[in-house]
Amino acid sequence: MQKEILIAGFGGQGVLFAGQVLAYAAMDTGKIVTWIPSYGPEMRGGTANCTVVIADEEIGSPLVKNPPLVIALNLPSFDKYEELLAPGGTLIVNQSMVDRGAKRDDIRAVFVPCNEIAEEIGDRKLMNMVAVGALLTALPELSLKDVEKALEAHLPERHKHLLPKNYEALKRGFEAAQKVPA
Amino acid sequence: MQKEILIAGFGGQGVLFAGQVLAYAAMDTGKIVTWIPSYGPEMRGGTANCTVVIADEEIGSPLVKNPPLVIALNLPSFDKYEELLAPGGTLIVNQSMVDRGAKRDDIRAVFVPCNEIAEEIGDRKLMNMVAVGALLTALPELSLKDVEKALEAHLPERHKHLLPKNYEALKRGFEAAQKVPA
Amino acid sequence: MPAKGWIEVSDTYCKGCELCISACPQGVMELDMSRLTPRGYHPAHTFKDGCTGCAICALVCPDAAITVYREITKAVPATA
Amino acid sequence: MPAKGWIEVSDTYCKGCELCISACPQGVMELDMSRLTPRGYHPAHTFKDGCTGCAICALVCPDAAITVYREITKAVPATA
Amino acid sequence: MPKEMWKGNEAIAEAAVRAGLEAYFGYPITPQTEILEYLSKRMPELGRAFVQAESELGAINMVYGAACTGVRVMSSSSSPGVSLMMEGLSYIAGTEVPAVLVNVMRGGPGLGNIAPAQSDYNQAVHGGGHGDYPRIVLAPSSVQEAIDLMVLSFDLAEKYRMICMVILDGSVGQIMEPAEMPEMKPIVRKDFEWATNGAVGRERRILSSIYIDPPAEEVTNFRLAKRWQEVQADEVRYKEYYLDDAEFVVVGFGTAGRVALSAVRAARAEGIKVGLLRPVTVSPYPYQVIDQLAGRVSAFLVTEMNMGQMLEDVRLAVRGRVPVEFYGRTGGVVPFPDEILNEIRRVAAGRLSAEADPRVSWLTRMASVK
Amino acid sequence: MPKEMWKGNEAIAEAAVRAGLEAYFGYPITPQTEILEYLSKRMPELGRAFVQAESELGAINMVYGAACTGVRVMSSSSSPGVSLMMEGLSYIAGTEVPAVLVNVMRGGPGLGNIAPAQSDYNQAVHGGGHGDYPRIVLAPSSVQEAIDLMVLSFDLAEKYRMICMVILDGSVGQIMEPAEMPEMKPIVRKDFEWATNGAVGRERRILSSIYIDPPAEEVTNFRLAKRWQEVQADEVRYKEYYLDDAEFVVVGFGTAGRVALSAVRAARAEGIKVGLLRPVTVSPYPYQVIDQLAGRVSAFLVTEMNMGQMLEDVRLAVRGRVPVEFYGRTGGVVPFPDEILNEIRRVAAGRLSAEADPRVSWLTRMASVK
Amino acid sequence: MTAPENLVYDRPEAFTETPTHYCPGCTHGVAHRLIAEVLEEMDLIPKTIGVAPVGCSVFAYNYFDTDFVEAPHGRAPAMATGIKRVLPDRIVFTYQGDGDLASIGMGEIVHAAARGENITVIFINNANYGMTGGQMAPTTLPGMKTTSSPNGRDVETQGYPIRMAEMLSTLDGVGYCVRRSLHDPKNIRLAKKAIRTAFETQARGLGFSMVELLSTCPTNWGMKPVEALKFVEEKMVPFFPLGDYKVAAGVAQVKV
Amino acid sequence: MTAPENLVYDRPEAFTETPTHYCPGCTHGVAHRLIAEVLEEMDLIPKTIGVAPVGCSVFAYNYFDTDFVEAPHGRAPAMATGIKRVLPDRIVFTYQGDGDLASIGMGEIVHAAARGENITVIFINNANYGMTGGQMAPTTLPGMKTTSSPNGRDVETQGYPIRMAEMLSTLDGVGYCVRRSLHDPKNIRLAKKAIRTAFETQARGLGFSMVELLSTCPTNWGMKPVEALKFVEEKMVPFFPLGDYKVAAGVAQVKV
Ligand SMILES: Cc1ncc(C[n+]2csc(CCOP(=O)(O)OP(=O)(O)O)c2C)c(N)n1
Ligand SMILES: Cc1ncc(C[n+]2csc(CCOP(=O)(O)OP(=O)(O)O)c2C)c(N)n1
Ligand code: SF4
Ligand code: SF4
Ligand code: SF4
Ligand code: SF4
Repeated sequence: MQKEILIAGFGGQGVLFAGQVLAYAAMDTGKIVTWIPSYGPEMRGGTANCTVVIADEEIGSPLVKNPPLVIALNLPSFDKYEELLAPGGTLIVNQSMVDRGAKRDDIRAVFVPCNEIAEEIGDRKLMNMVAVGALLTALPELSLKDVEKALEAHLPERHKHLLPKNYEALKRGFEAAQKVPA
Repeated sequence: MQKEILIAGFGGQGVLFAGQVLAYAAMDTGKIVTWIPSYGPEMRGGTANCTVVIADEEIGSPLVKNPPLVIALNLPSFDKYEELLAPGGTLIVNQSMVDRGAKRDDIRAVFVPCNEIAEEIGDRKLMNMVAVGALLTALPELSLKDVEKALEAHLPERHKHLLPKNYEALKRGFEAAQKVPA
Repeated sequence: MPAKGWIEVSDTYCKGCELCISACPQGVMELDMSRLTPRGYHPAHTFKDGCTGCAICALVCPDAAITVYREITKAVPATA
Repeated sequence: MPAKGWIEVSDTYCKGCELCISACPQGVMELDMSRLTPRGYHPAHTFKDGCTGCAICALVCPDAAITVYREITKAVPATA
Repeated sequence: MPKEMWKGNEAIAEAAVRAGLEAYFGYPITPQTEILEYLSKRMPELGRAFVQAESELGAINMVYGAACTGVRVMSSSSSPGVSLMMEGLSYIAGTEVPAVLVNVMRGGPGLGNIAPAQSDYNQAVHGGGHGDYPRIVLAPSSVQEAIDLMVLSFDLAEKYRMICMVILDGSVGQIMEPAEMPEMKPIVRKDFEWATNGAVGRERRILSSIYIDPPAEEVTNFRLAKRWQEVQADEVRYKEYYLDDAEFVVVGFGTAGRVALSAVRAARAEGIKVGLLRPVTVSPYPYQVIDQLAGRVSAFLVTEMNMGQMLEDVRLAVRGRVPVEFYGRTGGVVPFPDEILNEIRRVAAGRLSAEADPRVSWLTRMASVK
Repeated sequence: MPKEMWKGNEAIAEAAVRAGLEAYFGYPITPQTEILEYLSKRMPELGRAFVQAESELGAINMVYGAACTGVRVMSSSSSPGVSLMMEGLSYIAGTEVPAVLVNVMRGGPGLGNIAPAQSDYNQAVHGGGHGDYPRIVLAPSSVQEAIDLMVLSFDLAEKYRMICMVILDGSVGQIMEPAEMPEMKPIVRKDFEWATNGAVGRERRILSSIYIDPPAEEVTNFRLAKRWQEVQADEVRYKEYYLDDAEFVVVGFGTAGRVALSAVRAARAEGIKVGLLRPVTVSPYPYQVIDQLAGRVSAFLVTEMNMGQMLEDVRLAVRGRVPVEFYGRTGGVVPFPDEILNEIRRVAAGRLSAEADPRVSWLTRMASVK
Repeated sequence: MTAPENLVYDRPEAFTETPTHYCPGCTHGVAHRLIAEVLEEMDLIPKTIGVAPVGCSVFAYNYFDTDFVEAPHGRAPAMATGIKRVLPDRIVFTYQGDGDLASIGMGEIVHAAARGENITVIFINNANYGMTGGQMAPTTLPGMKTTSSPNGRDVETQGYPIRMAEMLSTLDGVGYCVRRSLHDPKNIRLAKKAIRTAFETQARGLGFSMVELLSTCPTNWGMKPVEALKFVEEKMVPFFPLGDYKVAAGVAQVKV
Repeated sequence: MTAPENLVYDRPEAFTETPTHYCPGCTHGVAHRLIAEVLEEMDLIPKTIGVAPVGCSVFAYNYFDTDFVEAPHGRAPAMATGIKRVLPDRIVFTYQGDGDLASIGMGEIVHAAARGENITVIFINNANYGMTGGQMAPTTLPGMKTTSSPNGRDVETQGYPIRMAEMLSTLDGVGYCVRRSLHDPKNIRLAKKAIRTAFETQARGLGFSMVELLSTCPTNWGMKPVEALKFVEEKMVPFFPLGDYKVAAGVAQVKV
């Protein structure tokens, strides 16, 4: 088994942390995993992305050209990775920040209004967790519980009080994605 | 034809210049020549030597292990190069600064009291030229005249007035060497 | 009575850093939260009258985003 | 009357630089032109009486070649 | 110890600490700055020496000084910074004191960029500072390997009184993987018979790289060469994948080797009998294993994140017996498995380049890529 | 012009002046200091720029600056000093500006000594600074050749917008030989389309080695590689001696090559059919001629004043077809013709070393020498 | 109504169209603007060759409409020396950060100053290494937290800040050496005057000129741009006193 | 008659038997002797680690009976830092010439001083590069002829001499920084006091200490040793004024 997940968005949208949560969950459930960020020029700003590879044997390349699983948190990422997504792959799109539908029909695009959902929960920062929750519908290797456990185990103490809301964000995202017709 | 000459002595005995005079003479008489000094550690003092190679075709190594012609201006040089001299070679020894005769019998050792002769001429510095003169008895490729011409042509202007004494030193050295039984 | 002036803030250059706003002696500037520049910043603008064209905003702007005008024609060298 | 002293100049270290000679307040030192050290220098020595053991020669010697003695026993710290 | 998630650069720093690092001297440069930042906090905590030097030149000479006392010391930098250390490295090598240097390589030449690259291979393995001197060079491809090799680097440097470099490309420095840290080693100061740590109750010692008398310098060079022969005999390390029945072999180190592994697996899935050799020590280089392989396989495909540097070492080992092909990406570009898979297919199909120098046909192929 | 007696270092300096050198930046170091001292007098006389820099680091970056304006500029140093220039060289290469650097090599590693050596070959030809970059390296063996190659170096550097290094061992710098100087070239400032000399009446220009976007850096590396292929095609230079009927071949550059010539002549006198190949450009390296020779001769004997560096290039060209033997002296020791003659006799007698790496048997032979 | 005669201030000609990559509110931009204004006022644009450092201002060459080169980290003064020595009639300036100039480039700056190289140096002192993410610089204040002095700069082990303007002023080759700040309009005006004087010094061949500018790094200081200006005023100025540290006789004549 | 009680002065214990390689009359030897005397008087011989430079004093390690290392040209302060940081209870000193310290080693010395490294630096200012045959140094006097300033140092193109003691004294990390001379008995005594104070500064952990010593190079100056001393007195002292440039409060207490 090997699954590659690419998460992309603006810096500040919690792209890297979203990937790390998945990586921790994979590690804690005894899988082999890699997490690698795109590290930009020696200066500020711009878009960020990271790739998470989950497998049950030694992982070769931590990067893939055509990932089967993608989370696009903003329009530029949607534009870029819709093209690169592997045929038959799943693309979780943050509906709140894109104004168009999918162009390809050989992929499964799941539109989730992550910002809105996060704001409903009361913490706009959690939109990345909403997206992660949505992704889990396409990643049987990790359950909601696995990710919740990972958050609990690895969230820095000072953020522990945010756990309930994180759980909710994951759940809401998961449900929202399930509702979307396959 | 190729002849190698090694000249050795204390720094200050005019070792390097003696070699250069021979090199200039060789050049001016249309021969191919190399002159190479021993350049010591980045500090002062000690002994100096240089090797002159005269030939009529492209010269390979500018250094030889067993030179056929050597001028030893002091005892340490005599000790060292008597051993290294090629069998049948000629060793011009500055008698004024050595207190022993030759050990080997398969070489021709020519003892010339260079300091005394130079002092007779009235310039102790010229002892190196006396030795060069002596060497010429074993170097048919260069005549006294050749060397005199070279001195005339290449001695810096400010030293030109010393030419006559230089000529005399060469001549006296040459004669002294001739007197020595072969 | 003070001179009357006005400014233009370039959407290309403004990064919404607010330095001009805090420097404006007349307190007539603020960020325009109603719009984003192409590069994703809320640009500065004058939200009320009172700009004298003193050009202090331009003097402190790190991005040379502000052009300053004045009604009276004799241009005072602002930054020399 | 001045103290009486004497020096020993080491042949191993002396390089005949003459610094001690020019520094000696009593002018009792000179190079010994009659001999060469193993390393080929004319060493310094006292050529007449008058050394007071002031140790100034030792103080200026770059090669720590001079040992200084004095008849009176109480050693004056020469170089402190 | 249980596995924890570690970022490459921080894992390297912590592994060095656990291995008994007593002093770190460095200067910030992307993509290795996390090593320095991590140690700026960690070393003082433990009462060990940390200095952000004025430059890489300062850093390597602080390392040189500390190394002369016999403690475990290191520096880390990235390509341009490492270039500034070449004189110092040559002195350290000539003085025969142990020191560890990490180079998290970035795109070059010049200022280039900060993306992952492997284009300092020749500098680390062959050229570098002036004069002849052996140096051990380790090339990890994962966080766990980086940890293990960091610990090893200090042991090897000490054992052979040699420079031990650890070269990794930016992505090994930035990647996060679960990995196991070694136990914390207590600091035990070995009083090496050569260390200049103050002549208390013993003869004084001198450490220098001067041999003003050429024959003495030659003897030194021979001594180093002899020691290098021991290293070559005992310290070669590499990893083999699917070599038993391989008809041809891909060779790559670090990230390029890792990416190749994915490609090799994909090729195997297509029924192509290809194997992978991933050198772990690039100096000493696994010449022998390649020499043996050259006896039985039909071709080699060397893949690197540079213009073809390790390639020459493979060619030296193969000695023309079978074709050696090359595929590289450079300037900070990391190849995807598909690219290497395509090359594997090409070689499997027997479309080999004619020229003596495989770079020539590679460059033409790359041109058509653009 | 008539021949005059020139000392190697001074000849190099004067040749550079005649070739149109407009600026020299350097720092004293034996055995190259005469170049700096000569130019400290000569350049101001001619109203040209001379600066004794604060260090080799300063010097190479002054060269970098002046090179960006398109004038002919050089520096010179010796081994440790050259090691300090590695970052600068990599920047110059990455910026594609022409510059000339002379390395009068001395015994190493470290401070070593000041006697003649060839142990910076790998640094100059293969490793050196970080990143991939081609550089032209010329290796004169006599004063006349040093003069001719100095002049050539500026032309090549300019033509290919590349670093051109001239590497010689201390004895070529110190030797005196009759030699002919070229005419004094008048200074003509070419306004190169890339030179940053002030945007008067033209678009402004930028010179830098940054390509923050990896694909752009890769394109740059490919551009440099393409240019290097031209250099390889057009600029290889070497000298052949007695090769026509040679049964085996000695290969050596610089002084080692010239000492080998004496040995080869002596061997010929003994009836041994041996020839000599003396590479004049060591980068680009004459791979092709060696490749061809390997087809018809029975062995190669590589002789260097180092531990066996160019040796690898010969082995790459020979590709195992015939044995490649090695004989070196190092650390500042210059071999005498007799030593090489003995090696020639050994090879002629067919006593060849078994090992893949000829250094192994050489080291054993040297041990018995001591 | 917006006729040219109404124009009070416009973006300087010496700037290209390119927006800078600097973080919002970073006063690197102000320093750039002042240089651009001075080059324009002195009509030096075509005569000028700039030398960019390694640092946040590594891309400075994108913003000035003059020839530009980019130096290795710290070596800008050496490159500038190389250029000025072969093109003495050109105006050559370096733009350097405090890591670049005061740390790795210490040797080059001191010797360029000692040689009295006829170049102009604009020195941006923002008390840290911006580009690499906010490590300690030689100018980092005692006790100041950075990513490589996580517990605040401990002068006992990490040393004391270096006051470059004061130090370089001890050198005979220096014609003009001052420190200014960019934290408010008044100081920005004074900074511009100083930059003008520095270029005048070079134009008149009066030796080495340097203007040290106290500047902000909101991003790595973790402050809003406006707070960062306060930090400069309240924390940096007291430690790095503003003033003229050396004004050679000839330069004193220069009226700007 | 030569009983110990008669002994007024003897070769210091801290010296080895080896005669130095210095030219006759070179005051490098005097500097060595003073250091040896101080190490002996302070009983520091076993505790001390010396750092030799590249320069005529490259072989200094042959003469002192202490541990010694030999640094790359100019980098002695960095090596000393590396040693002192791991062996804080040891006494670490560098011995450097003016080419080594003031030219190529400028960055290292300034930063060692700025960091207040607790090391001692003995700085030999002989106005030229001795070992390599007398080239110009940063300390070469204006108009002075050297092999790389054959027409005499032209300050316009070759720059001005650097006064290191003055310059380093501007740094907060410096505990003790003075200039002395070796040209006559009185000054030699003062030099020794200063060297003693410098080592006391280190022993007490009072920060960076440096003693700059005006020294001769008879060989490359082309003078007799005695003339060379005159040159120091008449030409060098006026340009490099002797004196205490920085004596930190703590150091002022030290009585030697
Ligand atoms: C030789 C070398 N060392 C280190 C670096 C990494 N580096 C890039 S910028 C920089 C420091 C920049 O700080 P500063 O000079 O203060 O400028 P700022 O970014 O603060 O404006 C460093 C260390 C490099 N590029 N080259
Ligand atoms: C990197 C490097 N550059 C240059 C040299 C050559 N070199 C040896 S000593 C020296 C200068 C010595 O002068 P100084 O430091 O004044 O000491 P002195 O000999 O006068 O006592 C130089 C340039 C070197 N060994 N290494
Ligand atoms: S100062 Fe300039 S960039 Fe900042 S908000 Fe005002 S106009 Fe925009
Ligand atoms: S000072 Fe010392 S070395 Fe010089 S002459 Fe006197 S005793 Fe000899
Ligand atoms: S990091 Fe700091 S210095 Fe760099 S641009 Fe941003 S604010 Fe300015
Ligand atoms: S060259 Fe000068 S400094 Fe060096 S030992 Fe001789 S006199 Fe002393």
